[in-house]
Amino acid sequence: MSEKYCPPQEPSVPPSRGEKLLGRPGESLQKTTSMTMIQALRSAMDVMLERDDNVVVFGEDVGYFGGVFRCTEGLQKKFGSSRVFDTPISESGIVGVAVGMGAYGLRPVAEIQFADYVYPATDQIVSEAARLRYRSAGEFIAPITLRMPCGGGIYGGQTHSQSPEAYFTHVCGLRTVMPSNPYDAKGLLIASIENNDPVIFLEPKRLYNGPFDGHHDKPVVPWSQHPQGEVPEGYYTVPLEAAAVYRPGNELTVLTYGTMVFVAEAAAMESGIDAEIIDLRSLWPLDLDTIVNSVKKTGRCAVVHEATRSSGFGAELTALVQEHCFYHLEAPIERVAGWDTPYPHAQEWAYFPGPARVAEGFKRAMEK
Amino acid sequence: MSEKYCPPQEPSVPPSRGEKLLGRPGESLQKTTSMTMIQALRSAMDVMLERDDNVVVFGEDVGYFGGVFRCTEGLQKKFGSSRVFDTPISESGIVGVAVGMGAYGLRPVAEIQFADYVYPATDQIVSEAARLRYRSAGEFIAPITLRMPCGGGIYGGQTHSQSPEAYFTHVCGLRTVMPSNPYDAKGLLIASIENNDPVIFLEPKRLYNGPFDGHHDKPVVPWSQHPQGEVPEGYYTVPLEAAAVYRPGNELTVLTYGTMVFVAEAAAMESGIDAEIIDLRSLWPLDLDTIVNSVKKTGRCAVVHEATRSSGFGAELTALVQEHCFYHLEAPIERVAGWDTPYPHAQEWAYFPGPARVAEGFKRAMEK
Amino acid sequence: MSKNAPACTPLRLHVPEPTGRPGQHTDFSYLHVTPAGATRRPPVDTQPAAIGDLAFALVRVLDADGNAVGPWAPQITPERLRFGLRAMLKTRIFDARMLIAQRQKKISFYMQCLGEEAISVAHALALDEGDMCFPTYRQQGLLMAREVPLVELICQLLSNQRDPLKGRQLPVLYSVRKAGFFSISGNLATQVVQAVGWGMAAAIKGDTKIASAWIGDGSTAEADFHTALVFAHVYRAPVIINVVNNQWAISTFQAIAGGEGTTFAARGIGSGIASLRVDGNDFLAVYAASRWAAERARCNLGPTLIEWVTYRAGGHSTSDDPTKYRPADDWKNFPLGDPLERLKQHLINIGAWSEEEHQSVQKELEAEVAAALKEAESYGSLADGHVHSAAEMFEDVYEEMPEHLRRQRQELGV
Amino acid sequence: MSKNAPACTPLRLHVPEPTGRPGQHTDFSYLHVTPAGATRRPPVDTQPAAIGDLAFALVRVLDADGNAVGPWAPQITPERLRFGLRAMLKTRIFDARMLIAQRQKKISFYMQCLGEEAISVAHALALDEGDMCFPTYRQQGLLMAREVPLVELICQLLSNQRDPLKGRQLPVLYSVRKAGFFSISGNLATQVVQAVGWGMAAAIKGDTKIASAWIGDGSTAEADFHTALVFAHVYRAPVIINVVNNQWAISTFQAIAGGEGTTFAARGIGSGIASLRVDGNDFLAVYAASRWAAERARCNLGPTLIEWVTYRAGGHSTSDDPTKYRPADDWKNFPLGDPLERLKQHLINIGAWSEEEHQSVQKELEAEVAAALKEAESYGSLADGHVHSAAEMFEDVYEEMPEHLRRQRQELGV
Ligand SMILES: Cc1ncc(C[n+]2csc(CCOP(=O)(O)OP(=O)(O)O)c2C)c(N)n1
Ligand SMILES: Cc1ncc(C[n+]2csc(CCOP(=O)(O)OP(=O)(O)O)c2C)c(N)n1
Ligand SMILES: [Mg+2]
Ligand SMILES: [Mg+2]
Repeated sequence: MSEKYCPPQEPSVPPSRGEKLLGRPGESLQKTTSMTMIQALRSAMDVMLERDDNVVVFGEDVGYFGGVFRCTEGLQKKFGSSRVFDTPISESGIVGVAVGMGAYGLRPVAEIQFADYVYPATDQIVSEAARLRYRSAGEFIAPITLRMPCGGGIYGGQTHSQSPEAYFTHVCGLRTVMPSNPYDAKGLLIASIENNDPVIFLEPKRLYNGPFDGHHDKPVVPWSQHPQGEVPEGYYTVPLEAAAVYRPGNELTVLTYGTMVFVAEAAAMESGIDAEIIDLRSLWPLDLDTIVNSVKKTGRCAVVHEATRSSGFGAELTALVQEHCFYHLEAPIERVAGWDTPYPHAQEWAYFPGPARVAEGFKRAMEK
Repeated sequence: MSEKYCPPQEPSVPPSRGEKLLGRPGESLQKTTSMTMIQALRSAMDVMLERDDNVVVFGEDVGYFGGVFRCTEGLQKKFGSSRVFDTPISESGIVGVAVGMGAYGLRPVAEIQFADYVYPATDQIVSEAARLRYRSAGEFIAPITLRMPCGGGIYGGQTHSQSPEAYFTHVCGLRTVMPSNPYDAKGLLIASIENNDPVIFLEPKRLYNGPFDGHHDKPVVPWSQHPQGEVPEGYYTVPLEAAAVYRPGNELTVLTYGTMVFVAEAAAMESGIDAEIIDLRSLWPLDLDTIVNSVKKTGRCAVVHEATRSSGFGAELTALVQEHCFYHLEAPIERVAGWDTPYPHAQEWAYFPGPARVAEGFKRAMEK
Repeated sequence: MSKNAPACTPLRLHVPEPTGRPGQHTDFSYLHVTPAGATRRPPVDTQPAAIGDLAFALVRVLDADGNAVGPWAPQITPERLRFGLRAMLKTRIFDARMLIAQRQKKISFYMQCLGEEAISVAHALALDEGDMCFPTYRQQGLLMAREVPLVELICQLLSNQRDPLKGRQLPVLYSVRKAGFFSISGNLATQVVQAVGWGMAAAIKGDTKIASAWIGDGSTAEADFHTALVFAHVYRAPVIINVVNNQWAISTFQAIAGGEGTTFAARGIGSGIASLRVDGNDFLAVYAASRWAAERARCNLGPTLIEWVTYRAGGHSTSDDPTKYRPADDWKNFPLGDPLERLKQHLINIGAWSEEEHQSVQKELEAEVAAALKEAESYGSLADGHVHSAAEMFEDVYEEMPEHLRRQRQELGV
Repeated sequence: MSKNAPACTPLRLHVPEPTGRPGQHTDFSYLHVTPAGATRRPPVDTQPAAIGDLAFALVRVLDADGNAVGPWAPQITPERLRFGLRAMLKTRIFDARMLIAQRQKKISFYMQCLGEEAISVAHALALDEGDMCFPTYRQQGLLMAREVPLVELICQLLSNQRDPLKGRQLPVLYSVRKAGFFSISGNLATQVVQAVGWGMAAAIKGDTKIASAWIGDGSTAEADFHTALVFAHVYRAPVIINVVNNQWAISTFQAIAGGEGTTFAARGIGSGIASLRVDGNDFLAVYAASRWAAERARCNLGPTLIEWVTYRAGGHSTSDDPTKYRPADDWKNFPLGDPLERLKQHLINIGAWSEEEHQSVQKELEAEVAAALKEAESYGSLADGHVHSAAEMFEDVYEEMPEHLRRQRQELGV
């Protein structure tokens, strides 16, 4: 991880709501604004398109229209169609041209319309982007960022709901990142664009407009009511490979990321368990120290993710924790995850690991 | 798992060498022959092409030439070019047409020339073959078998050495199988062809000609000198979802598959550890009972695979063992695996988890 | 290395744009519409290499007055045409009613095929029973022409307890095997190569059934489209590859999929596949071209690629607002008109239809759709929670449920 | 549904076969070879749609007597041609020597380009410095033409301590950035769309450099080939897409990749890409066609696809024995001859070469290659274990080594 993108004292939780001036290394004091995650992502691309001529943004429907989730709205108008443009519907092509552009010297930021549609690009990601530096001994690199909305909770059915992170965390040479809030989303996206490794940037779409805690039957809370919805307007980064302790606690370490951060918080509150919730933010490479320190403190651990359970990223987290904290563990590490089925449309909430199911898992982790 | 393909008393280790008559459910007594793994696989396809008109075999160079590893040699001549044929170099096409043929009612057995080249077919495997039954509520199925040589040890470099099983074990709806010897290879391949789910059939190419134990500097032992090289000539199956206790032991449970079965055996012998080596054979769905029973007995566990370690299938095995055997474990579960780098050409044996490295892992699992 | 470069200006990126954006008027001359009857009809056994020109032409039968002209005018009884018009009307009425149901939040999502009805309906008439279609989400006309009970379809749309797909698929992603309608994937283009595989299987078995695959203009950019062409050509698979060029892929114009300066039909030329470009809003042309292609396939003459030129008159889906990216009145100016109006005019011309009959059939079909919706709603909906049980979520992942899924089902307590 | 089927025989699967198998004599008439000079040369700014015929023709310059004839005969000095012949000769000698080294077990694996030397050498001469090639494993001619030091290449082949790729890649999968030679992937076809991306980047930046991508006949079946055509066309990327049709892909004949009844050049037609089919064993034709395509690219006229018709005279690789699947004397009967002999004859005709000079250059180059091999061997080889350290295995996975790789390196104790 390059020094430049990793100011050592980076606060992992931004200051609370309201217009504030933040000091950032190498930047003057900044104005902040309340942003949704969509606005924060757009702002990150806007800032980077402005700062670096080599940044280009493209994907299906991202140009004139601004993307099906509107993350790139207005950017083509501002930066022109040779910096921000629509592509043919070909995920392998999108990643393939990004690799070529990266080899040339650009920093492509490409959108895959839904993470569920990334599979046609697998070969270009796994065999090409991730291995180019290695196989050419550093002669060519692929400094590309692949943004893709992931996760369920919007009745998207099996092809608009997937969380495919485990396919990527197994690929050496890739970075996999998943923010859980607007502040991190912007800071991590800028750090990803500046990073010289290929980055899979997963955006939990259920969080685009607010910190969804899994209570789908309750009214939606907007980001404007959450401290992490307060985002500096200009350039800043959130370091890669650095987890955030989202909620300190002493009884149970919860390893999670994306939407499940808020679901875990709800589960902790509702179960009354004093859980320390760690928002991993960067899934791979991973901030193992933060994890190990916490588990050594609490002696118990639960891993929560929305992706299907078996061979999911939770398996690696579980394996690592038992390897590094075995003698501190008082009970088996619990995994709470999506079931090992496709994401069904009508049974969405029976599939989704909501607060009740997560709380059950917490209780099991505490009981034994 | 269907009864038909899973005779309850199926011996997991075949009788020792020499011409023998074996009794198989529904079959008359059979003659056996010494076969390499290549011959055993060919025999499985031969038997199934003969028994079932709906079986077809195809892939790159598999027709006239008989495959780059000669697994299909002679089959086109015997069954004609509309049953056994060459395909264009398009892994997505190979799997895509297989799905369509499966929907029609055939049982395609397709070869991917190297597992390293399966990635272009990811979408057809993950989004299509694995989900067709589910999304059509059983109206259409994809009873296809995708054979692919995997693993290193032949100086194949990064694109002829990979072990991509973890990408598949995360996909619900897929079966992933990896035999470690000619007897299992034939029996598992027949079971896979007869199975109505899509099967990823991984063939450790380093085992094609003999039970390689990782001592690359020693002479190659041929299958004719190994009991599992003795293979019935006709039809039989080895059940899916059934692990085999390859070597009974009391001190340490070793979970492994493919080439690593023999490397683990060498490591056990060389370290003098009384290891119980479980050859998983079917990686997913998994025979968890055999694993749990063994770990409860030994109290210690090591997981060994050739694939890169992080988010590898060993992570899932580790997670499952700690979930099911936590209170029986006396030490952390050890993972010994390929490093998290591409498979290098020149440093092949520094990459490969050979007997010494595996034995180190066993010792760590025993020490604490 | 020496200096070879001619004195050129700096390179620049070309990014295609449609001729009309909101507030503008689209110039449709890029379609190169030719008069009805002008394009030749070669015998079905002509070598693909000899008919490359047809991929750049436009097969049309109905002229501006609704008369059938030229070599492609098909042999088809007025009875079949009346059936076709009725099926198109039913499709349109069904779409309109379901769109309302979605706005009323009865259905979670919907996709209509407004303006494209002729393509699937006439094609269905040209196929045989047992032929298998591999559709996208915009071929509901196939289902109407094959008279699938509406209640069944609406139960899928409502994701209710009688949804044949058990609530697992988004609305409109039907699977109707008995009607030769393959399960629709949410992933674009994947089904085209599967159709080729199905056709290859039919050929391997010496069957007489053929496959017909569907793909949108935008989706032809996906790799599987190419793969399908390659395999179809190499093995002369008995398959029809239908490219529905409705000019748009969500917000992107067909030129972004590679339609600029060429046609989608032309994609078949290089692969040695017989390729036609056809007026997709001309019921008779669709029928005639489909028959031609089906005959080729069935006689071991190999695959045919057909580009159907049409216009997506509605939004991409109920999540889309097309006025954001194209002129609101675009369809009105589309030179190939409305397929329904055109067939209606023709039937009136030949004395097989009338305004009065049209009104009464329309009313009848509206009533039929309304009744079907009402019945289907009586079986519940996603909105009211009357869906398939959570336990069913764990079924059909494998043929038999493995241990780990049993455990998970128990954990859920269902 | 009614019965539409014509009375046809049962369907059957067509599986293409080559015209010659071992023991037979190949009928090469399927190549449709036309006389030198017969194919027209349109101006570079002709619209792709107007030159579809060229994808089925054959651009040839050198006639049977070694004279340059017709509109494609290029402007090129005898000096450059002599350089070209020398580079071809060097390529052939290098290949032959490395093949022996592989048989001697000095090198673990090798792939020669015997019979295809003109394509990469003449193409390299037609490009500019800074243009980027995205090759396959059979374009070593580019490296020879760009005069990359042989010792460097052989160190890669030996996987020794001076291997610039640190022992990570199989022999022949070079990466030579300074020579405009992109890292070769072991995965087929992936680099073609990357080349398009590189060209798009050059266009975005207003550069004057272009990209040139290479792919084999067999590999055109891969999806990335299609993707490359689509993106190249849509954005008019400054790129040349070279399809080397050497008739074989390991054991499969080009018809299995879809060459039957059509050409690989024709794949470009549907995508609106200017496409040429060229005699790849004719040095002058290769140079002329490459110049034409490079000029188009550099002048913002968009991509060009060129099918180079040639023959893979050797085995696929050192693991392959082609006599198992094709006639052993096939190359001898290949109608386009040997590119080296043909250029040599031409140079002799124009008085710029002689048998004697040929002999002496051949000797000189053999000595150069032998000396380079000797020097490279002095830096070790995979066989003798003098390879890059195991510690280097962990580098370049990421720009900076993450914690988990540090731990693994420590575990290995290096
Ligand atoms: C692999 C994949 N990528 C992206 C999408 C998202 N998507 C759904 S429909 C669509 C547009 C398709 O356009 P077209 O093929 O022209 O069909 P039309 O909607 O016009 O009928 C897109 C991009 C998808 N479903 N699958
Ligand atoms: C994705 C992928 N599939 C399969 C292979 C194995 N393979 C290596 S070379 C080759 C044949 C390529 O033939 P062609 O493209 O005609 O090139 P040629 O060898 O004739 O130059 C094959 C199948 C591979 N390297 N990558
Ligand atoms: Mg469209
Ligand atoms: Mg070839």
